[in-house]
Amino acid sequence: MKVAVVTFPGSNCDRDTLRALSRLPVEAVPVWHRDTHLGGASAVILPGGFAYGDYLRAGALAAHSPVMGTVRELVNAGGRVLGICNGFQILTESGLLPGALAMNVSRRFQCEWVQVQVQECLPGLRFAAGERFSLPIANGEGRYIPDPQRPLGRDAVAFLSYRDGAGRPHNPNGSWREVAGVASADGRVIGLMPHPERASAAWLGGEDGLRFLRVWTGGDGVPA
Amino acid sequence: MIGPDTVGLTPEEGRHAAQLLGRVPTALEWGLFGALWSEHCSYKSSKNILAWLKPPPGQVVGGPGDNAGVVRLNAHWEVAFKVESHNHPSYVEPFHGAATGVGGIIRDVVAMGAYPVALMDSLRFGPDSARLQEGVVRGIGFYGNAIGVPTVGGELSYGQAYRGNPLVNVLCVGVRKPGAGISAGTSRPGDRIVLVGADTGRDGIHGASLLASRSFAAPDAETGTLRPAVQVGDPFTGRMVMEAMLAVLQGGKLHAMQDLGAAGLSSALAEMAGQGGVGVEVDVDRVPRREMGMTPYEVMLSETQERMLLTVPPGDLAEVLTQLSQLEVRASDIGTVTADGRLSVREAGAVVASIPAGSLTDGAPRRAAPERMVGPIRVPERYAPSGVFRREEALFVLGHPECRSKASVYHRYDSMVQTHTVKGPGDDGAVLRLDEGPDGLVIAVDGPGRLSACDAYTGGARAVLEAVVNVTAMGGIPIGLSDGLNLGSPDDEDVFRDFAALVAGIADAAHALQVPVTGGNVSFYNQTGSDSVWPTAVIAAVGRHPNPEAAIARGTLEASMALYLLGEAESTLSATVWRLTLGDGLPGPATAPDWTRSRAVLEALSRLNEAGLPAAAHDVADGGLFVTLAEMLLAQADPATGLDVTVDSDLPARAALFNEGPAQVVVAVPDHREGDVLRILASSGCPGRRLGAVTGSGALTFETCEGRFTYPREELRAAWLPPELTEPDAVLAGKGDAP
Amino acid sequence: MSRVHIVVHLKEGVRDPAGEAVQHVLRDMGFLVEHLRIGRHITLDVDSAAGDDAARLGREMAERLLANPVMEQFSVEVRS
Amino acid sequence: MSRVHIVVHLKEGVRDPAGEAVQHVLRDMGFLVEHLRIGRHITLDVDSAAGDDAARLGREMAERLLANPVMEQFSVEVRS
Ligand SMILES: Nc1ncnc2c1ncn2[C@@H]1O[C@H](COP(=O)(O)OP(=O)(O)O)[C@@H](O)[C@H]1O
Ligand SMILES: [Mg+2]
Repeated sequence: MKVAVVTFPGSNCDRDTLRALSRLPVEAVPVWHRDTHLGGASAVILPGGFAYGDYLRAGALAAHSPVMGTVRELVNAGGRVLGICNGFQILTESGLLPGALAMNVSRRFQCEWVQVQVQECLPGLRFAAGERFSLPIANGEGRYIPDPQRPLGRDAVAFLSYRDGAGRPHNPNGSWREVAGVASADGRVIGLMPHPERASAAWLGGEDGLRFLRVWTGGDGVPA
Repeated sequence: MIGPDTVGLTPEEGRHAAQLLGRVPTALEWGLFGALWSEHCSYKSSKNILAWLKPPPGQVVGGPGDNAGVVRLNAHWEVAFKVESHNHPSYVEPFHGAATGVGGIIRDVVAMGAYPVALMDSLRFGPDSARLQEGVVRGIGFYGNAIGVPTVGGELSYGQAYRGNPLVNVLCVGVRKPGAGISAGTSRPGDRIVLVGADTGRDGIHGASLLASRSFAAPDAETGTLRPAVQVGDPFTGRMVMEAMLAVLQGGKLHAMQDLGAAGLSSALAEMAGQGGVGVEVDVDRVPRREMGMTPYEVMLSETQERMLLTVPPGDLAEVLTQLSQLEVRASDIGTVTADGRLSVREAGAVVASIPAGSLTDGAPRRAAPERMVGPIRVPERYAPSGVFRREEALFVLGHPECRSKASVYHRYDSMVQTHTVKGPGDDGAVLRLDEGPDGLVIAVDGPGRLSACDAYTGGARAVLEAVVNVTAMGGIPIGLSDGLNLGSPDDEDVFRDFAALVAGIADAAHALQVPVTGGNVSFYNQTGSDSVWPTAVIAAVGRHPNPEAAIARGTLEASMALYLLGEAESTLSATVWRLTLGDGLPGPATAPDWTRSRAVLEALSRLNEAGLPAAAHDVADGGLFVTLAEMLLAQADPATGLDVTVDSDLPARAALFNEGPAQVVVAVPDHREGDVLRILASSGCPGRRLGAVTGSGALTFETCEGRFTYPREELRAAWLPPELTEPDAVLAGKGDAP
Repeated sequence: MSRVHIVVHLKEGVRDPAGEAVQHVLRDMGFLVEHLRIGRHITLDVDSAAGDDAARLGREMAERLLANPVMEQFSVEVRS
Repeated sequence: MSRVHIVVHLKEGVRDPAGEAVQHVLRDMGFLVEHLRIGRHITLDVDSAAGDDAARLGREMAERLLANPVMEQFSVEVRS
């Protein structure tokens, strides 16, 4: 499998994501936001960071980058896209996922470890309902707000939700229904606020993120 | 009329400048002399004293004098790092002042050709500065988080002395491949000079020469009149420029690189020329502007952020400009490197300034260094406070602003971006794993201003010792130091003497511990009226970690482990946090380090590390042994973990629990290795003893000569975690927070 | 040249944490304010002689970029 | 109840990186805009019958909290 990782001006988790992918049996290629081809990749990651400084609204300016047209075409052709943190914001801003991400109710940037749980299985991917991942978040605008015109449950689902250590619902930032990630119903477009690439080695604090990426790239969820 | 007085020069300096030129300087030339001969740019008061810090030959790759110091980590990496202050701008505008401080030190590291991998920030505020602190913390997060360099630690401390003079010091650490470096002084005549980054506006003109080189006599009125336009931090452009500079450097076409900081183009060009023994000639008309009608004076002195300078051989200019434009950063060819050794400025074809570059840099007037002095060293009294220890005192110390958890601050910084962070904020220092080679980096900053309150020499020495102990406790082998020095007005004889003593203390400590000082920063005029800050040395220590993936820090404690104290408790409570809880704001003198004993402790610690013995290690600092052990306990995931220790029975309970004597470290080691521990202590000549054991009681228990005291984990936690902040932290000032 | 002012606010019903905090501080300071909301005020110049035209452009920019219809509403005003 | 609108903008000459970035993208999208600046628009209600009074309160709040005098300027408008 070949995965493209897009660098927007101001992305800062692009290299981290490439490095995490290098620990999986996939080929990963970097792509610049002005590129209009994805180097033959069948899946693409929009990484975390502050594209265009998150000026105006997080993800709003990057949603107009030339590469986003190509990403849309890829999805229409059956490819997959994963938006991580800023990438998730870019996906909602460009309408590829419903809803919006607003300022955390704490009014603060929050960098900490959280637990998330899979709420819905997605076609074609071996995420198990109820499966949990321990992952870092690092964002100031991570509060999910649903779109009344495109409610979740139709063409898109509340894929991941925040949980506390004991598996009870937990809400670090005021997200609607503890939503931590959203996916299109067909599983082709996924966005999540936590950073799987930051949990890709034991010495980084855990490997759940690597497991997440392994499942997303078509593998299974069995720990390596 | 522009003359010596309007640019901050004394009449005597004015005469000297005119003499150097052999004529009356033009308006622009006055501006250049004023900026470059300012305290902030020229180090005129400090340079001769800073010479005491010069490292012995061979210990550093690049020492003081460059944009950042450089030491060798191993065959794969060199480390560039430096501490810089942004105190005055942060007082005037906390959010952008702090943000631009972060941006500025990052560019210094980039200018050495190193990729920035970590930041730490050291902050000092008055006791009731919630709003100022909020602005500064927000500003640091705003810039560091967005530019994508993790903030892996720092310090937050308070004191009456910082009330009108907050300190904001930032450390940036970068790595580069050996041989891949660059510096400011390697241009060749004929090279083109390229200005990269943001368009120039009227930002911060005179920031360096006036704002940071004077006292705040009447802060509001004065800062109000001295400030044309506040510098705004733009981490987005900052990141674009940083990435672009390091990318073009890889192409191998660049001759020299220099960041634009204080005094903007004028200082950057003078440095390039002065250090390289060449001349520079720029055409101000070719500098892209943000505003209409800017004079050459304004263009040359603007402190607009997010700009860098390059020099390129003319044949490679087109290629470099093309690459920069593909990377979507602005770049303009603004002039030529010449052989005449002068800094010349042209406007509309005419030369409007031409000054021998060396006279702007090395030629700046300098204050003579006093005798290298170490005293008077004030010795603290032996244990004095009378009365018996009350158990609540310990909770009071643990919850004191100096000791309590700083998590509510550091959780607002991205400490994980770049995915190198093995140990981040919340430990004695940070450990980073690098992509290549076996070794990791250990980083710590310490600036115990309180220990300088009575005696700057001791304070400087203790700051170095504490930073080195922290690096060693994290498993590192110290390889370099950088120092940020923050004082009042050097025109005040007492302050100047403190400065000399502070530097002497640092120099002696660096010598005693065999770690080179590679650079740093001096910030004077942290003074309002006669209120001056404590002479505060913020010391950054960088170390090599031979096994970063296994870094231990506070570790995981198990009931099969014993606790040892390396070093010796002392009997005074002078200069401790316990002393501060008396509430008079006077810490009293601190104990100067005993170097023989300090070296023995460090030696024992590193040999324990080499033998892989410690399962956890934590030094004794703010709050004494009590706080050290409470923090170790609270860091445990398992709520059942307990610690049961017996303190030095020769000391009153209070002294035993709260003394902050130098060079004490607690380590936890599997019980069955006791023999190995004692052997290493003995052969290192390190005093030390078994303190007690890890238990399953879920509590911290002390056996003292005044009885046995037990603190359940929940009680400790409640004292240590600050109350949820409800102060006006939603101040609108500053951007990046409106949705 | 026409100067266009575009004001963007969170929709009624979307929580505005910054606004809430500021209102709280103002009340602490003795200002009895209510319903405080913080939005963005964007000013820009467009090269359009006719005011109508400028307003149309302003709306278009707001719809396509400056406001997010999921959580925000906007208004446009032109002054020449 | 009077509704007070407080508009806070960066002073002339103070760099507005967010405004620059937005203008850049709008131009990429084909909108030829200039001098784009982003400020804050704060709306709030005060319990004051007289408009004058509300305006005075608005100015006071702006001076004391809502605007940062070091780098921002503001204007106040009251609609009842
Ligand atoms: N306290 C100090 N200790 C050691 N070196 C210092 C100290 N202060 C300044 N220096 C050195 O003096 C030089 C000039 O410092 P500075 O003007 O702060 O550099 P820059 O303008 O690049 O930020 C640097 O090489 C710096 O390392
Ligand atoms: Mg520099």
